[in-house]
Amino acid sequence: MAELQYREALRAAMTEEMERDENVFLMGEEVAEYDGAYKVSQGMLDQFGPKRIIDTPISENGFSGLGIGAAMMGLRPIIEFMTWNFTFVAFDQIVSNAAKVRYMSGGQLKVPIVFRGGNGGAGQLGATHSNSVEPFYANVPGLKIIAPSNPDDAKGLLKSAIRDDDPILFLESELMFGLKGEVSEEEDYLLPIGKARIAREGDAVTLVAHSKSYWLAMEAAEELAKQGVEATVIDPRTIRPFDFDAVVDSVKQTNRLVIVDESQPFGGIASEVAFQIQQRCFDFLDAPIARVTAKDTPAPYAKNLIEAWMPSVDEVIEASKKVLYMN
Amino acid sequence: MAELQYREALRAAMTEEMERDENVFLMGEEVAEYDGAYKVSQGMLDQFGPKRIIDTPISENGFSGLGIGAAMMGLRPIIEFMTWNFTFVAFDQIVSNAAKVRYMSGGQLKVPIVFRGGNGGAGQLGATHSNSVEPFYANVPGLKIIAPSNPDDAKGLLKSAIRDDDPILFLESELMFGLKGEVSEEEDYLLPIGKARIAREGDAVTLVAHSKSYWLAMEAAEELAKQGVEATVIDPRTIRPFDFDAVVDSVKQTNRLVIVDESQPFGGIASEVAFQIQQRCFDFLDAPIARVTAKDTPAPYAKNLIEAWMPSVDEVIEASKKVLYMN
Amino acid sequence: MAGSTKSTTKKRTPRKTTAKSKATANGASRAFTPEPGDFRRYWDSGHTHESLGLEAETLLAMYRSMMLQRRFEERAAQMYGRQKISGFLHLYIGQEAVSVGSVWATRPDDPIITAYRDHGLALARGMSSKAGMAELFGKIDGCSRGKGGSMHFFDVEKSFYGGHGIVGGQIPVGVGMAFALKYKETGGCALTYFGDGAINQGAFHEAANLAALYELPVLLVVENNEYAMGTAVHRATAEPDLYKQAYAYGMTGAIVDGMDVFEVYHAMKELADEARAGKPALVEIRTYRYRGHSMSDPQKYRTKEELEQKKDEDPILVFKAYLLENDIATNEQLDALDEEVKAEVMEAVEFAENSPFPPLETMYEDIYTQEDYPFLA
Amino acid sequence: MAGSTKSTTKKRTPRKTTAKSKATANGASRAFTPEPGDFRRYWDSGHTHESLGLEAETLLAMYRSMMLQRRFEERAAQMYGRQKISGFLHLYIGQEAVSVGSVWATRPDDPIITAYRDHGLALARGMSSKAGMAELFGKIDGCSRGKGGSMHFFDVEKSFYGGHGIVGGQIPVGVGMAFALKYKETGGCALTYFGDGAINQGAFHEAANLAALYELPVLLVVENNEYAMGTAVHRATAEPDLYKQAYAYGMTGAIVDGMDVFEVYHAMKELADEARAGKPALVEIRTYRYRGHSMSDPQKYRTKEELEQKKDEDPILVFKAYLLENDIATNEQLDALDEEVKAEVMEAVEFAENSPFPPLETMYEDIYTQEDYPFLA
Ligand SMILES: Cc1ncc(C[n+]2csc(CCOP(=O)(O)OP(=O)(O)O)c2C)c(N)n1
Ligand SMILES: Cc1ncc(C[n+]2csc(CCOP(=O)(O)OP(=O)(O)O)c2C)c(N)n1
Ligand SMILES: [Mg+2]
Ligand SMILES: [Mg+2]
Repeated sequence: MAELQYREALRAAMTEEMERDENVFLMGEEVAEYDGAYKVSQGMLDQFGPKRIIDTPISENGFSGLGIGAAMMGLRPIIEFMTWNFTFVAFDQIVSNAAKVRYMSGGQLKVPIVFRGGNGGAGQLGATHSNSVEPFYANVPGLKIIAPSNPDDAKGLLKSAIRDDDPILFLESELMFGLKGEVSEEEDYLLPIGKARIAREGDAVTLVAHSKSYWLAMEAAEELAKQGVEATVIDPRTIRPFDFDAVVDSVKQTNRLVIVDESQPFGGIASEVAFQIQQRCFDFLDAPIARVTAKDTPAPYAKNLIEAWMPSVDEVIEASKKVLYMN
Repeated sequence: MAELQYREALRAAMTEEMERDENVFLMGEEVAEYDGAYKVSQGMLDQFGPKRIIDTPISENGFSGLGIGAAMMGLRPIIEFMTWNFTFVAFDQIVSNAAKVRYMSGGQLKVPIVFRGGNGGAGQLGATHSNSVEPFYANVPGLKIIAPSNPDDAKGLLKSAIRDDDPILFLESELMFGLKGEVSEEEDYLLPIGKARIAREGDAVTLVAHSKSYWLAMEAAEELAKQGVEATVIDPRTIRPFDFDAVVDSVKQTNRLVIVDESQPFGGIASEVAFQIQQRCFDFLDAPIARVTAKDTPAPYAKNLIEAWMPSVDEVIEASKKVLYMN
Repeated sequence: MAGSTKSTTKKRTPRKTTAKSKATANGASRAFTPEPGDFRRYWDSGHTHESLGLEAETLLAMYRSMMLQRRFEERAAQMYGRQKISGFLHLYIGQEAVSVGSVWATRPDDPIITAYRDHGLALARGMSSKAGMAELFGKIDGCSRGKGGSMHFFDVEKSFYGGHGIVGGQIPVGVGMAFALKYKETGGCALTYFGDGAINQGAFHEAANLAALYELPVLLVVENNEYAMGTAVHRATAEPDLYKQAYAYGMTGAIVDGMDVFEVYHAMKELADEARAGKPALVEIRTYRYRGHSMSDPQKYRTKEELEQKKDEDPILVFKAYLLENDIATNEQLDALDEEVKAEVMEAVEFAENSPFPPLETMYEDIYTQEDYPFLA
Repeated sequence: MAGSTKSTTKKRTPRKTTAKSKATANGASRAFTPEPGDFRRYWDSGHTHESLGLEAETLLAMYRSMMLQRRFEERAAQMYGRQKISGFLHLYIGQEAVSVGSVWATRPDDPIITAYRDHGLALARGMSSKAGMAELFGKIDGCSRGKGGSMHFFDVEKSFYGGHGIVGGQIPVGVGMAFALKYKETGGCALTYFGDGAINQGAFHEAANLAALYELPVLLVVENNEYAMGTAVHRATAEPDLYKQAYAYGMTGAIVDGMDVFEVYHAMKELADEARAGKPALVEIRTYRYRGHSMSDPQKYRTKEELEQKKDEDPILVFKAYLLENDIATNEQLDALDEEVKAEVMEAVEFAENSPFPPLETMYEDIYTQEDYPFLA
């Protein structure tokens, strides 16, 4: 195992796959000469040259579509978005083309593309720059969505994503790029898309949380443990398809579920998980399913407001206690 | 009461409001000289002239933004989209600007705009032309979303929407434009935004369904009644804010809930309603909440496939029986 | 403006501009003319088949393709009336010189992508009329297994990449196909078609800039058939000479007579060869659609006179006259060819009629390549 | 190409084109030059304050505004270092001639909208430095109640409509403001600013076409500061002379020396007045940003020499030299003015420091006008 930052793990995944397959290329704003807005692609221009590490104009709709067309012709593009907020101008390409062209062609085409970049809140950036896009894209059949919470998953899942023949949205986090963690040094380290990871086992309550929220859940679980409450923490890792089975299995043991999801609440991931679990675990649930999400408002700028707006460890603890009827 | 088509009710609402307030104008593709792609605005160019009934190029992002800017300056635009499918190219304007500019300006601005057009499946149009956009937009605080199922609601709610000072997405349906119904002739007929309508009362099961799906629910309810099962049918009419109270009240009586929602399932309206109701009616539910939605695939073209893809009366009956443990 | 002769007045050193200006003085005319763009006109060039190097046999194949498109769509319209076909059906009738001129001028593996008015280009590129008609009927033997319908024809074996329903949405995708051709150094040229209405989409602008910036082998072909639904070009685009938009990207801009298959052929051949070398172009082909936008179009936006006058320019009639006048074919030969084409189309209808509806389980096929994707129930 | 002398060869009647072509014959040059566009150059015009009709007092107010912007941002950068300010902070330093030239050339109620690099225009238009600084600090007395931050300054009373974070997203909105002005017949002109990077967004293209098509009173002002983050213009835009894009919309295209406040003033005045009459323009102002894109920019994309050379063109220094050389102010006066401005900024910092954080309940305010909107818990 090697200790890598999250951004280094992503870079290692891209580098290995680009060395393996010359059809893989990386394109996006500032990915080449600037070494990446968040330095994920640092040094890659030097290694692979301008044919394969490509700076773009600020034309997300244009270069998303370009990537889709290139993928249709057999290349394997990695399209970096500076952040997922900026994909709202490329929404049509992702939803109408990447997701649907295989279906509409009756299976003649495939679109092996990875769209990646930072997602969710990233400090005091204001409402236009703090979106969690899961609720928008998870609804769309034809897409796969991955959101790793740590460097090891980031590497193993990005490598799998690049090799996958379906269009993949890969959600990272500006606030996690510097996060360090042990990463497998296995050659060709590939993690399965669509499989949750059970990070912690406990019989009192199940916490489900992906990406940054995973760390809130873990911290809350530690805190709860001090109070004698042992939580299971499940990191779904993949949002679409979602490993509902893992959650079902756990809830059948714990009978209680809290979902932590930084998205805004209406119709977010937490809602879907709740729907599935109440359906499949109806007789097992001892309390209503609870969720901890961003608040139902645009993201504010002020420090105190944005802190209150984001899900917090305290809220996770509180929600856990609520489903345990402890408060 | 007068009998009007759904499209005529919409036209009456727009006409009355334009007569009342000269700051109201209508803009969109083919709304003027062509009389509207679906004839909603028929004759309005003649009545109001080209200053207020305005044809646009096929530039949804451009003219959505134009409408937002005009609204920020005190006008009250009605922006017609030929269908909501085409708003994917205008997603950023709706989500980043219409929804957020009031917040980001600390309340200095308001955006009194109505975006309207046909939503959801409309026959054999294929995957790019059959989207239900509720799951995308309902997640966004700052927006209001209305989806009337009949001419009376269409008129009363569109008039209220045009007078409302917040940005409103008004979801109609190509397949309902010709639907006839009694419409109030009350002067200034305004219906409240955010209030559900109880269309039918029964104590066996609660059916929640908006827009076109409402009619499936009603037909299923009639059918169930023949089998001795009396359903309550709730038409929420507004999606954001959603009248959860009405559903809670009903489920406390019926103890069973089926949501019919033509959107694709993952994180759709049905998921959110299910989340809210399992939370607020946990001890009242006698069966898992069920939903009937479009299938989790892109929309196919072939007649038999698209029919199987859309929610159907049979599926609603089946789901109702399931929550009643009748099958 | 008050004169300024105060002698202490000093100006700082001027900065360079790239543009040459006419002499300027205080408040004097500052109008200037920057370098002109690279514009080409393919119109009234007096081409003959010989000047273009086209054999008689080739001409007849081209003519046959134009007829096939025409007859295929006439029959499709009829089948729509009989409710064998549903949804939107956009006919290409009148624009056949564009598809045929383009396809014959380029290589069979130059990828083609277009909008929803796609039957003509698909058939020109060699899609079987059977697969096309079966798709319209929504049958399993359709070119897209009955999943796409009229707007979403695909035949990847023939390098025909659809058939796209969102106006302008295929333009960046077409540029991406060109990117792949350059990346793989195939020498191919991506042919990206869209309508006059589509040029007003932001997608066009972004794609055109990317094409020019990366020097991609692509032709951005705008089929200007004078209307986007009911909106005439000048009512939608501030500068109705669409080819001029090339200037914004430092690209070649061409205007082509789209009712003359020879002009289209010549333009596409010449420009595609330049594109292969990294010089993409915006090609405005002026054409006309004789039918309504889709099947339910009252067509009040144009006069009968306009339509009648345009019918004199029918690219098929014009081409036919050329073939006859130049003794390339006799009337009898052409009639026989027409009969042959009609028979082919009738066969296609029969094929479509007899093809089964897609089995229900195919609804869940062709979405993911992953075989066991767990769809939500 | 083979000669074609066959006498029976006939061509059909040619169709008209709007473009005049050079004589064409079979295969001969078909290059042509369409009508030139309406291009203007505002550069090295030899303007003086007198030729522009500017009083000494006005010049000093303009100078003061430029200084205020400069000092405000220098202090903001310092406060960012002290973590009083967080998130993104994009400084306008170097571009002050654009804001001041524009604002003084236009009416106080001509609405202004711009991107996230918005402090300069906001202050020029009269936003109080206190409200601005408090916004950066995220305090309740900020111009956006602490909800917007640096990228989202708003002062609607001063007709300053933000401060927008999505590149290019404000351009259609600015055109919509112009639509409202025309609709209400106010005689106003909407001033819509964006960066050289933003011109590559589809939103620009759609908005520009709408502006020209509807003849709206708007200036589309691209502040070309040579870079979009680390990307030089020529690496992002195929035609690096951005003003040329006006041609695609049949619009006036202007290029303006943005380091010279007189050129900006003159251009904006003249073009705004034409815009008021329904003739919008694309105005490319060439300027330069001395600081990094935001606060964490290593700036490897330019050389120290380039930066140093550009500093010789500093619009404040150039203007100062003009004021001194033309005896409009003495060095002492200008120094005093600088001190005054610095004091104002220090007061703003103090004000911001002392202003309270927004109470938590304000999180749910200013979203809907509806008072009792039922937010999800
Ligand atoms: C983004 C988008 N907006 C609107 C539509 C509806 N629509 C379909 S075709 C069409 C007209 C397009 O005209 P043009 O590009 O000239 O192509 P033509 O139909 O003439 O071939 C419109 C408005 C759409 N499909 N996509
Ligand atoms: C749609 C979108 N894409 C990307 C970004 C990230 N981004 C912010 S500023 C910027 C550069 C913009 O450059 P330019 O338009 O030249 O303005 P300048 O910063 O020079 O003032 C980028 C890429 C964004 N905010 N929005
Ligand atoms: Mg057209
Ligand atoms: Mg810039």
